[in-house]
Amino acid sequence: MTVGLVVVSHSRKIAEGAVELAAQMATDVKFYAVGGTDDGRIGTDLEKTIAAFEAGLGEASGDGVVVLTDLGSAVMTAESAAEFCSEPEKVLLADAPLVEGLVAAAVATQGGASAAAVKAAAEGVRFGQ
Amino acid sequence: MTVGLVVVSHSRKIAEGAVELAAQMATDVKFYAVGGTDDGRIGTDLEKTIAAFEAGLGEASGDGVVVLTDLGSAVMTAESAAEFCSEPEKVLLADAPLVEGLVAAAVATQGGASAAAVKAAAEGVRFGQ
Amino acid sequence: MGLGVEWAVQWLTLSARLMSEHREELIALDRAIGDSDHGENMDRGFQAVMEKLAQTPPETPGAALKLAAMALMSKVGGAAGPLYGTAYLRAATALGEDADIDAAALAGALTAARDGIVARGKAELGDKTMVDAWSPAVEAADEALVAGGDAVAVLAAAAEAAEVGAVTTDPLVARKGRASYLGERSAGHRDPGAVSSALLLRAAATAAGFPEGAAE
Amino acid sequence: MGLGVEWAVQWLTLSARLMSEHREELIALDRAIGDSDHGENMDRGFQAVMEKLAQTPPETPGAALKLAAMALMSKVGGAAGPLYGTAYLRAATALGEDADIDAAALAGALTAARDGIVARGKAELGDKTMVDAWSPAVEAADEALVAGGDAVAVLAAAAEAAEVGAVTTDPLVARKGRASYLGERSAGHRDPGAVSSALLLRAAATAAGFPEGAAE
Ligand SMILES: Nc1ncnc2c1ncn2[C@@H]1O[C@H](COP(=O)(O)OP(=O)(O)O)[C@@H](O)[C@H]1O
Ligand SMILES: Nc1ncnc2c1ncn2[C@@H]1O[C@H](COP(=O)(O)OP(=O)(O)O)[C@@H](O)[C@H]1O
Ligand SMILES: [Mg+2]
Ligand SMILES: [Mg+2]
Ligand SMILES: [Mg+2]
Ligand SMILES: [Mg+2]
Repeated sequence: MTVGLVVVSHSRKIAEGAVELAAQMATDVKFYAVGGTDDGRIGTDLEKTIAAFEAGLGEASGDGVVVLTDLGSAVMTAESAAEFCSEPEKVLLADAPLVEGLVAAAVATQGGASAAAVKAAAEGVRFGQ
Repeated sequence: MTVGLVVVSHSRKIAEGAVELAAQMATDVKFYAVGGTDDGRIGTDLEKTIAAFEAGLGEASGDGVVVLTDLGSAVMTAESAAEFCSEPEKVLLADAPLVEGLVAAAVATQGGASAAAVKAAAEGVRFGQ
Repeated sequence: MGLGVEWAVQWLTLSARLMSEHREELIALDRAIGDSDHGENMDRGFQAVMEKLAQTPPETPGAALKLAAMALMSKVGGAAGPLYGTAYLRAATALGEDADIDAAALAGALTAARDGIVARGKAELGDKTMVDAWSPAVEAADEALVAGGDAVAVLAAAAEAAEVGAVTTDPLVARKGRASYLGERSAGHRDPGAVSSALLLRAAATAAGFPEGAAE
Repeated sequence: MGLGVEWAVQWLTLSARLMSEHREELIALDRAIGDSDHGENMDRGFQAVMEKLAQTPPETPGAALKLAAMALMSKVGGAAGPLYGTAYLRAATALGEDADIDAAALAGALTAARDGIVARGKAELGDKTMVDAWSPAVEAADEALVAGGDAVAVLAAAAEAAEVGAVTTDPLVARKGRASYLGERSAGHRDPGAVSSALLLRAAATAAGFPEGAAE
């Protein structure tokens, strides 16, 4: 797979659960679940986020990582982490619902989509139809 | 609070994590996290879902429960469970992203909104703006 | 004379056997366009049906199907749980308390089952779901009934049509269920739920005395 | 003569003290329109700043602020982490390697900090966020500078304006951050981040020698 998928949540359980759900439909995809602060509170963790981005950039064979977040502060953490990354332009934040967007992104990644297409798949999730 | 909030997920971690995140912003709200099958696999559980609905209907002082789901099969499980409930018309399924919708629903519930308004709050979550 | 509770119990028993035998095949189908669990879901679901049958033997075909519905809804864990659960429940309601099911009642029960699946899942014909097995099965059952067929003929026609229907899902693009996430990539694979549906209807015909493999 | 690294270290030290002293107040503010953690977030963040300061004492004001930025980003855990982190990092970049910061450099650093918060959080004035403390602070600092004020005067003006700015958030409806989930219900509460921002700017003025409580 050329795209790595990173979940940045306030909750470790949400991050891990979303990954276990999405991985069922995308067995070859590399997932990185980041959630909770380093002292076990609910919140985000910049250092673990940077590490996940770097791992994703390293293992994914070139196209980049797509990032799913929960609330706004996770978005800000992910954006900050991207700026500290070796290849910030390869870190794409999806503006999409975390769980449902991750499943769509996972299926797209499994299908060999580019990072931009994976991001678009996550952002294409719709409700109320 | 007059509205109970039930999460029906394929993953116990997602359900519990979403509740821990939303509960931070809604300390008086009653949450019910249902996720995973009764033998620990990823999937939904009708009996636990019915039990959560009944608990929510019982403890919430009359207005009903609002339900957040992840994928389509969780929606079908929730709809089936509602049909087996004592007051199916008081079980409102939100067509909304699970995590982000639950937070919005929790804040609305904490603010004293009716079940219909809580459902609308969950469904009002928007991306791509 | 029509079909009684022995038929219903035998149907469920053969269903459980087929789900166990085809477990890996259904898993493989679901791996291609889903989450690899349909075989396990169905096998576990029908194991639960068998346990319940042993605990509280039903007295009518309707009671047998209701028992199966509850077990499947509770234990399958995937979309197939509420779908088959609703199907069997609606069929049970259609059969009522009758101890003896004739061809017309049977065709009505099949229609009720299919309608239940559609009500629950909102899929249409051609969406690459189990509806693509059930809808032709119901049509074939109705035709057999009109042609004067007995209960066995009705079930045989339904099973035959469901098998053909399952095959017709191959080129379709999924528009419901998990496979719809794959979009165009879902084409070229058979829908697992359509296959399990065909197996269940085949079990119904076999249980009624239609010779196994007679359709092939 | 301007402000040196001692001032920067003293600023951070006083900040840590104020965050600890106002921990419960900030938690209470965040409880009303957020998730009750702003006091804990800031207290933990500045504890980490103090640890890092002890481990690797900085040699310039810019280095001190950069160290604080990294600690806050890593340890706060909430929105305030990336926001203050970006603010302090941009301020550090604006100050560069200079050992001695005059009034103009200070006003420039405050502007850079505010711009960093806006770049990170995309809030505008009136959205009921920390921007409502920082923007008037930057304006007041610039005015003090134009009026010929020294570094202490610039910081005092900023602190004073931030405190007023925090109070102006009371009637506002939040349009950014968690409080925006509350819609109209967020009105009638003071924004916790605006309050912590005012405390941090007050600490900066006090560290520069402006008498504590002189504004009151
Ligand atoms: N909305 C629907 N309507 C009808 N059938 C559906 C629907 N969604 C899924 N299915 C059927 O369910 C099958 C998958 O069942 P299963 O694997 O047990 O559930 P899951 O997809 O939740 O893992 C599909 O192959 C399809 O036939
Ligand atoms: N987008 C934003 N732009 C500017 N400030 C923001 C933004 N979002 C949140 N804030 C500020 O952050 C404060 C909350 O910080 P904190 O409680 O630490 O984070 P969280 O909301 O993630 O728990 C708010 O009071 C507000 O001042
Ligand atoms: Mg499946
Ligand atoms: Mg499944
Ligand atoms: Mg907070
Ligand atoms: Mg927080």
